Amino acid sequence: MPTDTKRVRGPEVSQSPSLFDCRPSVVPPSHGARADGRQRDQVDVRPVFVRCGLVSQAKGSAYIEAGDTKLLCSVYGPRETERKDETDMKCGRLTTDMRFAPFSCPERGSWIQGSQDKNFSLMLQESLQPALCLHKYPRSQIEVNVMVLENSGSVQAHAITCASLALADAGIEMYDLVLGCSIRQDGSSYVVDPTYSEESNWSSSEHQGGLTVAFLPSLNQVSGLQSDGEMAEETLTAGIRTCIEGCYKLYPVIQQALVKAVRRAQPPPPES
Amino acid sequence: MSTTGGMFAVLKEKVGQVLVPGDEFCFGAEETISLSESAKPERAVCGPGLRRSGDRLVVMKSGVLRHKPPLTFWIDSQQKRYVATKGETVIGIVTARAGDTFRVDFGGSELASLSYLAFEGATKRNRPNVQVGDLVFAQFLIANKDMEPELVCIDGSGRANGMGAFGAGGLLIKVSLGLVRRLLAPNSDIRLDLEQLFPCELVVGMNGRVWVRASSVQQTLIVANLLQSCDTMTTQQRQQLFRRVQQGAL
Amino acid sequence: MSPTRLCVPGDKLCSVEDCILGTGVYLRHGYIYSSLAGYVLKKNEGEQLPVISVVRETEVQLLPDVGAIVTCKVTSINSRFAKVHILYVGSTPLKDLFRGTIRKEDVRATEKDKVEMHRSFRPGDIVLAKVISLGDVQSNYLLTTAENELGVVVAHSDAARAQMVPISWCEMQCPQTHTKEFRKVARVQPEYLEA
Amino acid sequence: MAAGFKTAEPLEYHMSFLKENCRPDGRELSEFRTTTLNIGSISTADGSALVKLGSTTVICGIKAELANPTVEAPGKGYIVPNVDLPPLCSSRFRPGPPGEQAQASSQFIADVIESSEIIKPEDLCIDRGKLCWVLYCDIMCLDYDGNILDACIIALLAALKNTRLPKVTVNKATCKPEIDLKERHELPVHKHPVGTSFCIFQDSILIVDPTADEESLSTSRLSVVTDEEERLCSLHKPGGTSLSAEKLQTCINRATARQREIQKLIEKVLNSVKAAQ
Amino acid sequence: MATVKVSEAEKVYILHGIRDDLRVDGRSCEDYRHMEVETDVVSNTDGSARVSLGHTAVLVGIKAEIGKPRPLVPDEGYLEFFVDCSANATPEFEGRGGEELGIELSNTLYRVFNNKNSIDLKGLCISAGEHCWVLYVDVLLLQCDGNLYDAISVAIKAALFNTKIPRVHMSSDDEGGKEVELSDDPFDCVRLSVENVPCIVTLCKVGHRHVVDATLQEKACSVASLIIAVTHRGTVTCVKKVGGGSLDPESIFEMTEAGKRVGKALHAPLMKLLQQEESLGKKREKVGFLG
Amino acid sequence: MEVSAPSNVSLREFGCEQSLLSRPDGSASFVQGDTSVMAGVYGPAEVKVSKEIYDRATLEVLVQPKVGLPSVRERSQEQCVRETCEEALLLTLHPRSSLTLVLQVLHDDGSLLSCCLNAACMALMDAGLPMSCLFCGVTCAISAYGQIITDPTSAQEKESRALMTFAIDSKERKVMMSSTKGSFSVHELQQCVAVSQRASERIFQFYRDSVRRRYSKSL
Repeated sequence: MPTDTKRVRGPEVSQSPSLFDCRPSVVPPSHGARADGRQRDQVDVRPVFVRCGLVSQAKGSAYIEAGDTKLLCSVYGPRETERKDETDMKCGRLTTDMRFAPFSCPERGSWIQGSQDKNFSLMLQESLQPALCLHKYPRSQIEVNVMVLENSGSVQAHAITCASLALADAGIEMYDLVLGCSIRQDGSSYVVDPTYSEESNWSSSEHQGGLTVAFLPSLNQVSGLQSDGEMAEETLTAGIRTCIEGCYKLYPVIQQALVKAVRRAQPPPPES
Repeated sequence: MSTTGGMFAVLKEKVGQVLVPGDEFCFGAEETISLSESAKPERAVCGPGLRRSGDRLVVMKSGVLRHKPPLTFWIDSQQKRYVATKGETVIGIVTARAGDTFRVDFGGSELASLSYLAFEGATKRNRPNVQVGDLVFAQFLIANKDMEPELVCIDGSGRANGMGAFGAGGLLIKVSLGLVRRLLAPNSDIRLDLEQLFPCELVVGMNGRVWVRASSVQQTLIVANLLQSCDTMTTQQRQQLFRRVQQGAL
Repeated sequence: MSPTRLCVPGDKLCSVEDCILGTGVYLRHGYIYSSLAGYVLKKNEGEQLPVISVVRETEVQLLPDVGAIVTCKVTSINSRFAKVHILYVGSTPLKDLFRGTIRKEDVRATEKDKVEMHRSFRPGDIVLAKVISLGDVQSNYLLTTAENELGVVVAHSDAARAQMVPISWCEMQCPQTHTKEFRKVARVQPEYLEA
Repeated sequence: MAAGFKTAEPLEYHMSFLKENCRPDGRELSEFRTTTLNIGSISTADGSALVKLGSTTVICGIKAELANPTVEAPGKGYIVPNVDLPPLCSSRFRPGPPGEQAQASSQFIADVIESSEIIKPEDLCIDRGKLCWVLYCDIMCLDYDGNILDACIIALLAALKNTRLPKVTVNKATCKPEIDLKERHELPVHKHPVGTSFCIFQDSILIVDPTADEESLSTSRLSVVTDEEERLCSLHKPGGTSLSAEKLQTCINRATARQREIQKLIEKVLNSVKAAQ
Repeated sequence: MATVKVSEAEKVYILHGIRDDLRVDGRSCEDYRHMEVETDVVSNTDGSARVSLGHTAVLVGIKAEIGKPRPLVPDEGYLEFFVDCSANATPEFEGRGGEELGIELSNTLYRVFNNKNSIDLKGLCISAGEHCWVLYVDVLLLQCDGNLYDAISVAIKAALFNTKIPRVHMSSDDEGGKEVELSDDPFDCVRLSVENVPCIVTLCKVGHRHVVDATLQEKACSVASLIIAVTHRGTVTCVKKVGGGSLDPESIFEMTEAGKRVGKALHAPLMKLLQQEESLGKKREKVGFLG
Repeated sequence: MEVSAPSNVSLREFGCEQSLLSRPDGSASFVQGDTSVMAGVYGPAEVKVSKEIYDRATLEVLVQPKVGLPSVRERSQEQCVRETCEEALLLTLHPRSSLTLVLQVLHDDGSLLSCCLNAACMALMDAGLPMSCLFCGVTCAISAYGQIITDPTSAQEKESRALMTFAIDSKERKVMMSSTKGSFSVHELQQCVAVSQRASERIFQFYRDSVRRRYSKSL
């Protein structure tokens, strides 16, 4: 790897202390109650805390906290498109950038964006785009930046929710909000909105998998879908239904946060 | 602080001396200075390298202070990069055509434009025979910091007056801007020395580009090399060199 | 329906038979939905049906559109056109940079072939202009000042950097040195003065 | 009127306020914006702090890793500070590797750490010549409204005060470290450097804690870092308009007062965090 | 990704055809175009395959190299994917365009293989924590005519089938250190079990229906596609929505169901073909590199 | 410990040559003892659209270390040199153009930043760019015994407990740039500034002599 000359450099190699942990690592149980007390095989999402308009410099922004997962999203634009082509003349462009703070995961991450981050950014873009009225923004681009401050699982799903909130806060015209939800399939049981350790520690049984869905609640459309691991087709469809249900659980919280942000920004207009 | 009238005396005293940026001269109440050429006799004209700041005259380039009676002062500096000035003639290279103009590189910070119509006898139908890559000798019609410079190959009365595209042959060399000014000065000693050596055609652009053509390629090269070495030599050294060339020693 | 109803994008507002579409809303399968987070506003404008819109704190004119009056700053000029940065659309400031071009032929309405750019604009001038086209892939927004009300509104003199006073439709004067400079001066209308 | 003036002629707009000894946001020339502090909110970091200076928001997370010390300094660990200005925090920053400002800020923080001896690299040594700690101090701006240097130093200092390193023992038989992630100890913080930044307008008007707009319109910037013993740890003025000795003294006096305020604030927040646990 | 311009009239024509289960090239909605598979086409790799599907052509080469196992899974080897979008395939790949698609495709491949059963990763381990086999799967797009995912997955399965990994022995030297020794005999090698390697089926939503193996024209009429990686047993190892549109939940369920059906059916003939080709050995008729 | 300022400022032997490179529009080498820096200036030249400033020239400064690639440290030095030059140059006289200053470190034996500043000033002058004043760099080290050493060598820098570099302008001898290492008292700072101001007199005289030598041929 070429040396990074644009940052203060440390030693060539350093290792995470967790590799030398003298205590045996605790594998979360694959049955019974979950580590944080939530219920298995039920649409038991973590309560979320959301807030709009925290970034003063951005056109719109949102912060979401679900358990220990913390994300911040800011929206800039519409601004002049940097690379222009024919389609930009009629339709705006949506760009997304999702990054992890180096201290956001149990293992320290690099400053340099890996291909994994690009994967997250791409799914974010494909999940948000169907909800945006991009034809209203010719010749311009709308930029969505997501920063993961702490990764305690289901970051992709929460990033989608957070970004759609920030877009609405920015006053970008949208057909609908976009909500995200993840589940983790573990053998015959599943957990909704998994934590980091539930995502990374697999018990040895067959049929393990993860699924993330982005959903437009008012239009009843799935704008993003991604899974990995192994799942029977029936499990997968059941999982999609569960995720949609999870999104509906989130919906009132997000609506209220947005309504609150509008009210805070401005008193109601006089009745005409 | 110098006394009234003494200010110009101080300035005149410094003529021929080397000044550096930040050196200042204070004006008295009666002394005025004009930035325009059309100065009244009692007003001082502020030439290149000098700038007026309130009641002071400030040096902004290093070089030798020069004076031309009655009251024109400027700094003679050995600068390599040319900055376009209205009315000056330069040698440029045509780099592109854009619409009905040529884009001309004259060694400044941006390309100058040169209209198809700014050649002697050119009309919308009768376009001048100038190709990309050709050299042109042209004059600045517009040159100020706010605008893209514009060149023309005609004078005020529509005549070429020596300007236009160069024909084949000849050699373009680059010399310092200081040398160019010495070459163009009336009764330039370098020019006189060269004339004595052998006959040659010399076109001098204010932008430090000189076009040379002598009777043979060999002679052209000798003239070019002599000119380029003039920059770093004293008068005696130069005369000595020219003598040796004349004697066929080089 | 309460007059101060709030909505978020995707909220179903009413049937298309009840209202006419205003701003911040869209039509889908015969119903009007909100496309913004804001207040729902119904206005009766003498028509049979009220106009329904969703409004936010700022006018959502986010982009310069054809026909819009924009305030811009001249950044560079050459003999064919002036380049500008668009600062305002109407009276709404733009947060991001948009570039525009005023071509020589769009400077004024009469004697178009006699226009000289440096006698019309200088870098740093604040100019009122109208958008005539969004331009194509290569070009920027195309603007015009070929109306009496359009042109330079604020300019600083070359000599003293003082703000100049318009003295005719084509000249401005420095209050300190009294030197005159040429500009395509706008006849300022009160409604744009605040910009 | 005001909004129009602000965008079209921003410098004139600011000067019209400064001439009246006040600023567009209502502050006096020597007044800081409200400073708020949140310590230890990131559980994945070994120490963390979030600082808000008006709208400017900066987060610092500290991660400790193990490495071999260098041959030249066998008894020292590493402190690796980096400042990131992601496109998230302002439209002035583009995606990609850090720009000049981020790089210069990183170097400035590195210099402050070294000059102030906030942490002694010797304290990070575990086994001389064999094993030491690397403290990665990653500082990220989340909302850029000027004066990030001051915010970065506060975030760094508070995060270091919050840092708990796990217990390490080197197994004599295998020569491999054994770590107990549950048993942690505090890091000795020797000094409490605090920065105070100024901007100079039109050669003479001095303002403290500039916003992003003020920074970009000013003719010079100056940062003074002092510790609790009133010693200067940095006098950083990267050029711009020159400054007289008297003005410089004014800046230093303001900086020492600020240091006391911030040290108190950090202690207060740390105590409330401890009380909550 | 490579795109074509389709006029409104063409769109309507294609849409109506698909509604009636009749596509422009005569196929029905769940039919593939003509597919050709050829293995062992590149000599300096440990396994290779070339697949063409309509005018889409991909080449996959696999190199097995000895590396260090990942710290978190010391007893397993691993796979690395790299997709090269050659500018030959379509001019749009020139510059950054190809790079972005390449990252997208390889990221998807990682997801498809991110499970315990596709490849026996434990079998790739040589000595736990020290040495393991790393399979570098290099995909080269030769020509783009739609449906890249399906063609790539078939080519990878074929190339893995064709891969021969040299047998290794662990020997200890005098000082107790361990060394890896490769077998000298070029025929002494291990083969991989590809039984559980999934194939990708891309379902393209056109109008109210979906089609398998869409051409570029059909793709231009669609707002979104679903890719589904299915094993021979019908287990799904990855689903992903691609494209800028959205899908309603019911059609997703229809599409996954169809994907499973089509994907499952793909495996048996493919395996048969591969085994047939293998049995021919050196005698088989070479079609040629770009045949 | 109280610092003691030397009664007369001692600087190492200085050397400077202007116009020694043919490609740049202005160049200079500056030598302070064994520390030596080569500076080249390009411009006013065409500016990239993204970097264009409508009412002034864009200045870029690049510091190239003796070996290896420039790192974060060089970026910080570049910022200090650039903002100092921007103040001295009359950039509004060349709007929408670019100026590039390249500083190549030839050898570092202490006081590197001040040598960079001095080389930069001589090169800008050589390029004939309009300037409102000159500037010079002075480095002061406070030794472990509390002595102020001007223009220290690398060895002296290493032993020092504080190190300060200032850029001083030629008009009023005020501080344009300041960059420090180590901790010090306010009094020590004042002493160092005073010493640097005195040192600057000698450096500006040296500048003047060097320029005079350069123009000796055309006098």
